[in-house]
Amino acid sequence: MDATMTSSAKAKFAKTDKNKKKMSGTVRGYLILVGLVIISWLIFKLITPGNFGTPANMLQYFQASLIAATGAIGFYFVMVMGMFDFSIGANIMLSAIVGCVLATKYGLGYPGLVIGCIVTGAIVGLLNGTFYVKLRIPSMIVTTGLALIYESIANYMAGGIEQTLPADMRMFGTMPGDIILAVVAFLIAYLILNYTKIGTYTYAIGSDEFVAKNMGIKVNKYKVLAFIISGAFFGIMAILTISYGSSMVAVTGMSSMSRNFVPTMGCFFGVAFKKYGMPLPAIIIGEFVINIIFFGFIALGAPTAIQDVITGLALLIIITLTTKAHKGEIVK
Amino acid sequence: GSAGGGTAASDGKIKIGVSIWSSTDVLGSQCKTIIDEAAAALGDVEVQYVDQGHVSEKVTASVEQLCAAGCQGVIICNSSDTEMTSAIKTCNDNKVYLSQFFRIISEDDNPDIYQAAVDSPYYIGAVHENEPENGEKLMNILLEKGDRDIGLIGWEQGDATWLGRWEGYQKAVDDWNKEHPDDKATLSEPQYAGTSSEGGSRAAEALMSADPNLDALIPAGGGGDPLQGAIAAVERAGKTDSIDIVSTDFLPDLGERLENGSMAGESGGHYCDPLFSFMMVYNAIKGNYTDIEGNFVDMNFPYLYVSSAEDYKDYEKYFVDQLPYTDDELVEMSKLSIDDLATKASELSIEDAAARAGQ
Amino acid sequence: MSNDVRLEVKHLCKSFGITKAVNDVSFEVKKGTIHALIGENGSGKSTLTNMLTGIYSIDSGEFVLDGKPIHPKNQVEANDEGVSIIVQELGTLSGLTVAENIFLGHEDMFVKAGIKNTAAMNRKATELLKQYGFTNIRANKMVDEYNFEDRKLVEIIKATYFHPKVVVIDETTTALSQEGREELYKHMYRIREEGGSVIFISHDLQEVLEMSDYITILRDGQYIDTISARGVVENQLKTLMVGREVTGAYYRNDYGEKISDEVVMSVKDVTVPGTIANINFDLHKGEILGFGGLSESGMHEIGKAVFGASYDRTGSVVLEDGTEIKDIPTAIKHSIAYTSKDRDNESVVMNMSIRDNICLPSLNSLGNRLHLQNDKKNKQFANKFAKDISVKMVNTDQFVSELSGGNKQKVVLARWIGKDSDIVVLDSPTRGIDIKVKQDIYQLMDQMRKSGKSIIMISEELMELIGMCDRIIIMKDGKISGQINRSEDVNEHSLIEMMV
Amino acid sequence: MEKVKAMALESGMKKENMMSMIRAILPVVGLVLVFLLFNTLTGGRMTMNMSLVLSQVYVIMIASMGVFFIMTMGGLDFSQGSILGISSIVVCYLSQYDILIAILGGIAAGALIGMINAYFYVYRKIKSFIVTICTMFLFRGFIKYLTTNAPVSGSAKLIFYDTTALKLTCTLIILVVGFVAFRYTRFGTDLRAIGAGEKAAMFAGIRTDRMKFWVYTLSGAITGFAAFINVIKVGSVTSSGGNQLETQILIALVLGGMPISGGAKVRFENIIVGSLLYIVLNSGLTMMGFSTQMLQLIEGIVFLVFVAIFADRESLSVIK
Ligand SMILES: Nc1ncnc2c1ncn2[C@@H]1O[C@H](COP(=O)(O)OP(=O)(O)OP(=O)(O)O)[C@@H](O)[C@H]1O
Ligand SMILES: Nc1ncnc2c1ncn2[C@@H]1O[C@H](COP(=O)(O)OP(=O)(O)OP(=O)(O)O)[C@@H](O)[C@H]1O
Ligand SMILES: [Mg+2]
Ligand SMILES: [Mg+2]
Repeated sequence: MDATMTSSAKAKFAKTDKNKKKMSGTVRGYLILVGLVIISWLIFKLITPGNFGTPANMLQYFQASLIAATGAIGFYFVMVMGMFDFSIGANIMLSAIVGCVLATKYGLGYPGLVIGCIVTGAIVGLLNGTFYVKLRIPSMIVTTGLALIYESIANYMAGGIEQTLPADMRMFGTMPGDIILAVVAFLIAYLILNYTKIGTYTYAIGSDEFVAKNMGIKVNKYKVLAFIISGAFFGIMAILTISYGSSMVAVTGMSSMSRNFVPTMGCFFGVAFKKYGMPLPAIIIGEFVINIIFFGFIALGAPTAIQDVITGLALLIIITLTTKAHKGEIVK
Repeated sequence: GSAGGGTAASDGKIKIGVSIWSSTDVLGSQCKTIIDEAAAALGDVEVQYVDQGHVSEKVTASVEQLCAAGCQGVIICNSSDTEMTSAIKTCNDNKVYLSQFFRIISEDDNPDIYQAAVDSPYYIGAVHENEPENGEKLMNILLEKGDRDIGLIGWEQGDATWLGRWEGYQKAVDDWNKEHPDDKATLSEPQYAGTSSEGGSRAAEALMSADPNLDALIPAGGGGDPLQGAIAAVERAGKTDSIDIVSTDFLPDLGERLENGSMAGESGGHYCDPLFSFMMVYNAIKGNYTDIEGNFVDMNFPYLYVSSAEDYKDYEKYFVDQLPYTDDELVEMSKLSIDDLATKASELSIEDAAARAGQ
Repeated sequence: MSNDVRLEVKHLCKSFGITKAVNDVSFEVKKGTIHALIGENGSGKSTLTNMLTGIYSIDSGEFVLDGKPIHPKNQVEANDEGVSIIVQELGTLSGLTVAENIFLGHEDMFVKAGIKNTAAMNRKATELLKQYGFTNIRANKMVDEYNFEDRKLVEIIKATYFHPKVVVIDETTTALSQEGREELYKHMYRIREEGGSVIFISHDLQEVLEMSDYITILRDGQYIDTISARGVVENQLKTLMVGREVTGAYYRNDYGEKISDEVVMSVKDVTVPGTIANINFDLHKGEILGFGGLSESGMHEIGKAVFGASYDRTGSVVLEDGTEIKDIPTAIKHSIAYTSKDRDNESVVMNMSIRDNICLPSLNSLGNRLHLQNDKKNKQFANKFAKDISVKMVNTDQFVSELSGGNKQKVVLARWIGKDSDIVVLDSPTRGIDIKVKQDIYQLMDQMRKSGKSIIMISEELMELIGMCDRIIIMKDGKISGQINRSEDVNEHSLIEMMV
Repeated sequence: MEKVKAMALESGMKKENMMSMIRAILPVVGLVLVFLLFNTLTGGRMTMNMSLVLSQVYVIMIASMGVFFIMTMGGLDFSQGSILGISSIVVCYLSQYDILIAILGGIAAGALIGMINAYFYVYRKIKSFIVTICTMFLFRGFIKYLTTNAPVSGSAKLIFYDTTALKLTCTLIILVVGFVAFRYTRFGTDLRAIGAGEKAAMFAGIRTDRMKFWVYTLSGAITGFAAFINVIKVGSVTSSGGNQLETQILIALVLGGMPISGGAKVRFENIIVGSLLYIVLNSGLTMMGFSTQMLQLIEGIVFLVFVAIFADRESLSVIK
């Protein structure tokens, strides 16, 4: 008797549930993001119609945003697991230098550049992951220590001379090379996240490492793997970076860390939009929005410093608006 | 007194500390090369570098670390005048000689600090370029080429060298506009690129898209990477012909670029600057300079200008492929009096280097 | 060896440091049976089954399944051998879909050339959900969107869809409501019919007797006996578990005592959106007021509401002296204590010492005039109250996370006794606790009541409500659906009628 | 039987206590050994120039204390560098008027940024590292903006305060106050409880949200005071002022044996030992006179080795 009663009550709940959720989460996520693109475009277009926001401009902003977005989608794997990486900048620097040296000094051309960057990135990822897993030190600290070492190695390689890609080797710095490379990278990340075990395990480990381990997931292996994927994507970001800027110099004293933040911030978008089921597109569109705002302020003639302020603030506000503060939820 | 303070290096060698923003980037490693060369030529000097990244607290800390490490003299490229207060104090307390390079305490803006430097028995002086003049000259190259919409790319807000150059650019434009009220030139708000090439690329792109009529760019410095990035951006936009670029950083392929017009002019050679600071301190430690208290040596180092492929060929020969001074000359230099050293510094030019190399 | 044996446990040993959790245990589980495993808290039940399912490594001894020794290293390998487990805590992972949870570790079924066929996986999961009758659960939805019960149902599928030979169900039932239990029972029977074996762990001896065919008893990590469940009564089991006759009263045995007229707390129109609506009641001095109902009836929220721990609460909770309780610190300051059903998250600070846990609410009074704390004084304080209710521990510096469930509960009680609270709200105080400790807790409650303290006891176990309370309020769908006063005539049926 | 078991447990517990004791004193021993080592390697210069070496420790040590409180609760703060920068700017501006106002202004500025962090973290429920990375960027932008035309210089009088005695006294006072608050008042217990189990702490009567809010504010204020110590030495703020302070603090605390996720096992000593160890390592290696690349290579390796030895992993089940 009671069984029937309760199951009807359950059906009632299910119904109200359905009514509440008319729109699928993903659609809502896209609406928010596209809305952001349009709003940010509109605001600047209205204030400074002359030198902002033509289709050609927008394409240019988009290209500029692809660089960091590419790194961010790889970094997403690491961040979802709850780990961190402070060696992003050092990785990009080292990878770009190795790629450039192979491409120019050793005359290996494009294959040298592409393979050199990606493999170096992946090796850096492997080292990050291995040291983290083996030493059992928080990833934040391990990668800080390793960043010092990577910077030093990059410096020994580059020898205080900027490594420059000649003009005929900068295919990935312009249309369509950069877009093609970024799209390929994006597709690979999308594939890994949604259509392989790695994606599932990434979320599983991010959700509860203990349970994941008990389920037979080789947690350490997948953590290292996440670092390798992330590293390889930073390798791709290094290709885009050096092709865009044309040269790379090996800095020391943790100066490379200033490169950490843009990809990291892009990744925040991914984390914030995870619940809408569209983390990777969110990263790309999010970086795009940041760039629209950035270029918008330049069009306004605002000093660069204020652009940093606006970027930080915009990101904070967007994340605040998309994060629903559940009372009593524990957030660290 | 002779032989300075501090504690002598273990093997009786003189120890000189170099507090530099970075001994590993393009300009920094050139500076290091020439100082190391001088130390090797002199034979009785040991050099120790500390990179401080122009972060104020690290700049002051670097002086302390060098003093603690037993240096008898320190040369420093600081980032702001006020840091020198602490640096001078530390050096006074530890009886360590001090000299600036690429920088000078501004007598007008910070008379107190300047006075402290004069009064100090250990602060010797500064070797520096005339940055405003440099800025003016570069800007004039552009103005004379007919450029009127000029985009400016700085590297770091508030950096003393940058501020000096910026002042020069502005002055040149103001002067021009005063003289040519009907053909006015405009200088953009500076974009800051940091010290990376993507930063330069991005800044150049932003300037180009914000002002479609832009016809010149000045990547003011930052070690050469921002310049590279800016050139890449201009190339990408297909505007190599319409946009002239001048800068204070040298490129490996500058000759080519001057020829094909992607560069309009450059100034450089300043990596010799720390050499003179080094010589000052070295001599002070040796006891050759006695008149330090109550004195402030202001050594002006000339920029070298290159605006044609011809000029560059010589520059490359005497400043890139080799150092402008031979070992013997370096040893000679260490024996000069302050005044002679200053003269020596002011004499440096491409022709001078060529002439000396010729004999 | 007869071939109706499914699983042999042979001389199994496992130590954690110096604790011998499982000590030379051997027994057999027959095919097509439900085999209960009982014992006090910490007697080694979970440790044993965790070794079987690869969660813990085996020190010595072995498991023989259908004549073949097995050595699974994790749950997935155990599954491959035909062994699965439903654990007491949450066993599903947030951030994954229902389908991904069901097939976690077995994705290879749907992987071709390295590419996972998500559609096929969802299809298969949907099929299973339909087959199990859990139609309100969607395969492609995030498991986060479902409540604890539904997530347990997902785990049932995960553990049983592949027709395992042995399924371990470790104290799952305490976490489930009646209907959830019924679901679980159905699948236990099904597995038994299919010839599989179920190893069933529960502290509810009534349930054990009802459900199982054989019962194995462990005590202090040692094997005591395996008996047939037929013709055994609860007391025999208790004796086997504890190792001696269980004497003394279990529940309180007084009837007809008059409750004081003094109202120490009155609750008016308390509403918490989505859980309870317009609740009104008074709590009298020296009474034990019980709240019963189905798990989702809102009764657990009442405890929080009274303690000032609910969000968005409206209405008022007023004490005798007119103080309104709006938040936890006010509640504690005015001598209200609360133990949560969610012991590990809401009652004890797990990774902290027993001492700190006991002292936490009393720190203000423990400090001197300058609010400086005195280690020695705090230690004595903690020690006194921990010893008073005999927390089994090495010393008060031990971390609470190292204690067994029952002892954790005792630490919580010691904390509030130390605070000398006048109003004590106990939510599911005996959940997952063995009879010995249960008895202690009941005695403690009786003492408190006698000394004039008022107790609110919230429980899903109707028997303990009937046995302990002066009044029982029954909740249904967030509202009060009835009230019964203490009497010898009250039985479970009268309460259940009000609940559903 | 029961008794035997209890005794066995007791001795086991003693062993465990020993282990945690060793773990607790290991960093101290390490510090002494490292100090002696570098003292020998630098020919006794380290002791001879103690005040120079120590001169870098004050700011880090003071600022670490605030971060220590935050990390005890399980939070993170990456905006420390920007807080130091902004507060230093405020101190510089106000030092033109009055030194006391300057100090208070620096503290207020730091506290304000701390509050902003806290607002987003506590009341908008955004992860602390996300919030503080955003604010780090944001306030770095302000610093760059304010230093665009020239570094911000303080009053010339500031230099008179730059004495070892003053810096040492200030640091000691702050540490002692912090120590007493952390060790002998409920402040410390509450922080540790929040780190060890926030929800349970809330149910034990701790106003966790309020606590978190004020601790972030406090940490900002403490770093705001550190800005004063910074400014009296440096005299001005450039666009990179305070850069990477957060990383230095993080490394220092971990070197000091602090579990990064906070909780019951943190000890106040972590701050002192950690920042001293960090400075001794850093100065020691610098004083040995390696080239920058070599220095960094060795530094990276040495840090990893030291953290691997000193980091408290025992109390962490999951390391992120
Ligand atoms: N991971 C562990 N580390 C140390 N000791 C443990 C661990 N797991 C269990 N123990 C100890 O081993 C003994 C057996 O514990 P186990 O969890 O098997 O008991 P149980 O019979 O399942 O108890 P309960 O009914 O409370 O679940 C206990 O003394 C327990 O404290
Ligand atoms: N993880 C652990 N590490 C060390 N010792 C532990 C651990 N877990 C439990 N113990 C110790 O093992 C002993 C036995 O615990 P057990 O769970 O058997 O106690 P119990 O008296 O049966 O519990 P209860 O009375 O609550 O049913 C306890 O003294 C406990 O402190
Ligand atoms: Mg002088
Ligand atoms: Mg158990």
